[in-house]
Amino acid sequence: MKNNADIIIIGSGVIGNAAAYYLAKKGCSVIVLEKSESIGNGGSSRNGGGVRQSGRDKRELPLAMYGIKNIWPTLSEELDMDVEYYQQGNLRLGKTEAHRNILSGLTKNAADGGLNVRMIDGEEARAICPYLSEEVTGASWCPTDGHANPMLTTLAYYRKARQLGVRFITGEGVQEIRKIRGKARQVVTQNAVYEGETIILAAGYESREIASQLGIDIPMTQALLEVLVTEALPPMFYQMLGTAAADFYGHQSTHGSFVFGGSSGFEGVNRDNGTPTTASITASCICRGIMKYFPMLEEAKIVRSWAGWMDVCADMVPVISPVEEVPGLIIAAAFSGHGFGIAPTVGLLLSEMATAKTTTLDLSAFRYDRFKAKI
Amino acid sequence: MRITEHPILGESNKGRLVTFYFDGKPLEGYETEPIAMALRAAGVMVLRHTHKEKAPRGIFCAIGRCTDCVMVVDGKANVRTCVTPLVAGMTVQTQYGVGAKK
Amino acid sequence: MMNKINDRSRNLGDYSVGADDAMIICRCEEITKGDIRQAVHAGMFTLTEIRRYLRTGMGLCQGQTCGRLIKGIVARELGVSPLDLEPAVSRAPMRPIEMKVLGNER
Amino acid sequence: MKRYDVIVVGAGPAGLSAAIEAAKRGLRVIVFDENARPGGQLFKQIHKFFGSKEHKAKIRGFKIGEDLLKEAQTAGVEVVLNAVVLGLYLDKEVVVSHGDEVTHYKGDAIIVATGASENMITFDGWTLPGVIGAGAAQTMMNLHSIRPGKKVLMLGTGNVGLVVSYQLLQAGCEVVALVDAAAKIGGYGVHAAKLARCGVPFYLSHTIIKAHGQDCVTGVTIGEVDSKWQVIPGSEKDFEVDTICLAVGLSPMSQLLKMAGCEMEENPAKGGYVPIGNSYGETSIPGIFVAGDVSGIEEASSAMIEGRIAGVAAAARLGFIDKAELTEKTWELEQALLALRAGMFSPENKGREVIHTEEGYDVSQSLLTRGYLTNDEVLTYPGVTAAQGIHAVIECSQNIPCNPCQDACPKKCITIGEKITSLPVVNSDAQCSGCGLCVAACSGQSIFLVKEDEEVGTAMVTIPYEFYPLPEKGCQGMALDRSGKEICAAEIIEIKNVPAFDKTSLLTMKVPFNMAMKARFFKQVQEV
Repeated sequence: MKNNADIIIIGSGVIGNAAAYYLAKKGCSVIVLEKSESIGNGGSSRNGGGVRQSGRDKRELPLAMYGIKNIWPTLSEELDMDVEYYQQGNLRLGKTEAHRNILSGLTKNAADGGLNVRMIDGEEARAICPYLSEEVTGASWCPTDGHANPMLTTLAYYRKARQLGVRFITGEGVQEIRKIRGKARQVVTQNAVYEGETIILAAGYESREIASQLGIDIPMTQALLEVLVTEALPPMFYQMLGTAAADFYGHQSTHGSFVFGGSSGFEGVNRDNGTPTTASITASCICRGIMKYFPMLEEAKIVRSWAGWMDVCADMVPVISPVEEVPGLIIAAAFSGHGFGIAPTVGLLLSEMATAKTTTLDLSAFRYDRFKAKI
Repeated sequence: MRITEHPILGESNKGRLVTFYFDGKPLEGYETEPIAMALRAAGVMVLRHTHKEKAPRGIFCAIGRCTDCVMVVDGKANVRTCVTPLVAGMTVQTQYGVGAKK
Repeated sequence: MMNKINDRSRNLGDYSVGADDAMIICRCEEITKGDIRQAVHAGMFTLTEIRRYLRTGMGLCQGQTCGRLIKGIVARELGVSPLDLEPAVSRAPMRPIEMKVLGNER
Repeated sequence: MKRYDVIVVGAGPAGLSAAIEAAKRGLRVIVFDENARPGGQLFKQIHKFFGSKEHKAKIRGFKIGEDLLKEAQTAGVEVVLNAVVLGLYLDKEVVVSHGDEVTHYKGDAIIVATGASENMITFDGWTLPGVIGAGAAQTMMNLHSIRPGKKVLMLGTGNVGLVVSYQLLQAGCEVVALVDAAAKIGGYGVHAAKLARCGVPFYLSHTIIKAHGQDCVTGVTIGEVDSKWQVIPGSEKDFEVDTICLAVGLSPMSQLLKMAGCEMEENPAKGGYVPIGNSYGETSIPGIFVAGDVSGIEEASSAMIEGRIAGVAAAARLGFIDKAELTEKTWELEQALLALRAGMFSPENKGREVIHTEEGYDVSQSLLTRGYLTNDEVLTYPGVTAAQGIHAVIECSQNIPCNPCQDACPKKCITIGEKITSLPVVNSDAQCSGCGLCVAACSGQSIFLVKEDEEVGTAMVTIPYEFYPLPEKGCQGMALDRSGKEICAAEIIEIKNVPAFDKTSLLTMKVPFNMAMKARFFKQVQEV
């Protein structure tokens, strides 16, 4: 089999797979290299599935809005697979005045960016989602937000791209991107050397190590987050939920189970044992968080919990950028835990970036060289 | 179905017979024996019907691993009846999908 | 060396309907043998991918019963030994546990 | 956070044994078990164990369980029941749910002894109520005194399938057939023989095609398979049953170890996915040990020894004993383990066809396919002699690790020797007193007393009997041969049941002289 293609993508997460799909649709030949044995084994399969515009950094907002308007509603149809997308709104919940202040600030930012989002009181929140506790005294409400199944979305892009002829190779850890005559061209793994006109580096936190060999550093770190899932329950509500206190986020899935993410406060300093592993204290902490908002879920049984590393950028928004210093290289990394919802848009824009001079949306806010010392 | 006298284990001594309710009907079982055992002794084979195929299921592993014997017990769904002790007056319902029949 | 599971473009041949495709394999989530075989043909080559794609082993019992059966089916469909397939990861909690109990730490 | 020197997960034979050895050496030990009763599978094992004295041979499993519990209590082991270990986390921490709360524990050593889970096999109708695991049948009968069904078909002829089938008979169920896709019976011949002489048929090279029934099992169709495991058309046979029992092997329940990050391997010889460990059971994570089925599927007897080794090794790791004591103690235990792992059924013989015994006797093909020795074959083994007067006839034809018969005989009639897998030899010069201790001691129930009286034309045959109701003295019935076929009328002339026999009754039946070497079971004739 040939190891040459128009585009080599490093990383088979939802970003890499979406880019592969849109490129293949344009007729490009694509090879995707994945270090893990399984496709999409990083944060793409381990997140809470939010497809939100509200609560985003204003630089990210156009990407989120574009996807929710143009891609998500028809994605299942396009990929020929149900990605369990629900557009029934996002409630970001608050219990105290301090919470409501946080929410108001976020709401104002988003509304300024043209998003339909507003503050509502506890009563109205309970009218939308009757299961909320009385402790909820306010919320931000964005009716066009929603959620989807991240595992299925990641695999649906993979499946469709594979059908279109994209070559995926797993267990293929990249050692080096090599420049040939001043241009990024070769991707070296322990097994082979792959060659492409353009190389898209979308390998999460590990992108940092690979890019640094070319003298490019993306200032990011990583954090270990956890998600838990309940037994299947009768259908209750399909809003996406979050909180001002960031004690949990999540939704009920098509399957009936609730998927809840959350934190213990130690995410940035967590360890693993070689594979992302849950900490002994986090799941309990998330449960306590949830029960304060949904007391009626206290008897729901947790059947599983998992952890995943996220790549956290110094300024909490991603790098989505061609690298002028290394022609032929495009970086899409450091999504900082909110990459899933914008992944279809980013995949589409990456396909444009790799094949044309201009992109549908302006991506200058996501340049790789935007980082400056503070004084 | 109860074994009252066994050549190796001798006479069975299971304590107090109590009444519980299976889909509204009163049945008897021994206090603290697993719910599924009391039902089996009463001749009940079907403990739940599945969500997708509406297929009947009953005891399969009997040690709380396979979760096939889950029923609605005192209003709670997905209770593993093979490892949940019987209590006098308990209400036990056949589970349909993820809950009791409406 | 690249193994048979890594190259996702490997030609598995056409999917042919099996006589026992309707057989339930994952008892909790009611996933059939045919579902699993088709998933392999759709490119799901690892037990982890199968699980995420179909929810096999993601039900109440968390794969206690079906894990080994699925491994056999996937291996056969891929034409590899079951020994070549890494089992899906194990996750806490080992048994279903109510949120109010898990949240009640001592 | 609670701290212990050693945390043991699982209070089965391996876990309790590990806890005992560690606690005896001064370590603070806590054992968690998710079940309401400790002992793991031991309390479902109502048969007498194999092995030798050090392996607790001829003691019934549940009794061994009771003894282990007492030993654990004396040693100061804390056993917490209904306690589910939810996870094994970094730094040897476990989170345990118990009652309505979860508690965090850290151990300087962790011994995981979680045992095994049952393998399953699929066929049309396998999800119907009435299709159950063999373990479920055991749990229902022996823990909860519930018959799993009236008429049962067993799939699987490994020791679990054989032992559970016999237990089903003891519980008063009818076992209509034992079925196995393999061409040979997988478990001990003596276990198969116990079933065959009760009239249970074996169908080797057969598989289940379909379980019938709408809401629950009402019948089953089996069929013969060819060398490619395909059903041979026309070979189908139907049985009316209400229960189908699956005994198709066990897999190590190693999820906690995988979660902890121990190096794992898929090891067919060990029955599945197991942690890679050293000879003490220590995994790739120092201080995390494994013992029993979770480290590789074997019998409860070996699980207990592995547990003891892990317990001693944990004591050594934590500095409670020195290297010399570790070496000395584990050497003894390893010898005991080696003795159990020898013979025709040893792990290294797994999947291999053994044609001759270690002594050079032919292994009976009839035993391997039909569950019984033929009349001619019986006479070829060294436990069978044509002695005058009362004497023991030992129908033991495979090298299995077991020697209680040798110790049982006060007259030294029976010799096995140092190697416990050797076939027992009956010494025809020694004088048998007819005490019957060997009959009751034989875990395989393969020893009979025979006394032939040519002049009168009758013979007395004493058989081990573990069923209810016991026939009464003077009871008339039929004698059955090794295949379960009625061969002649028989009268019970003596019933012996003394505490030393441990619930195995000895029935002596009078049969015609020429039936002495054929009559091996007694069936009461139903009164009209």
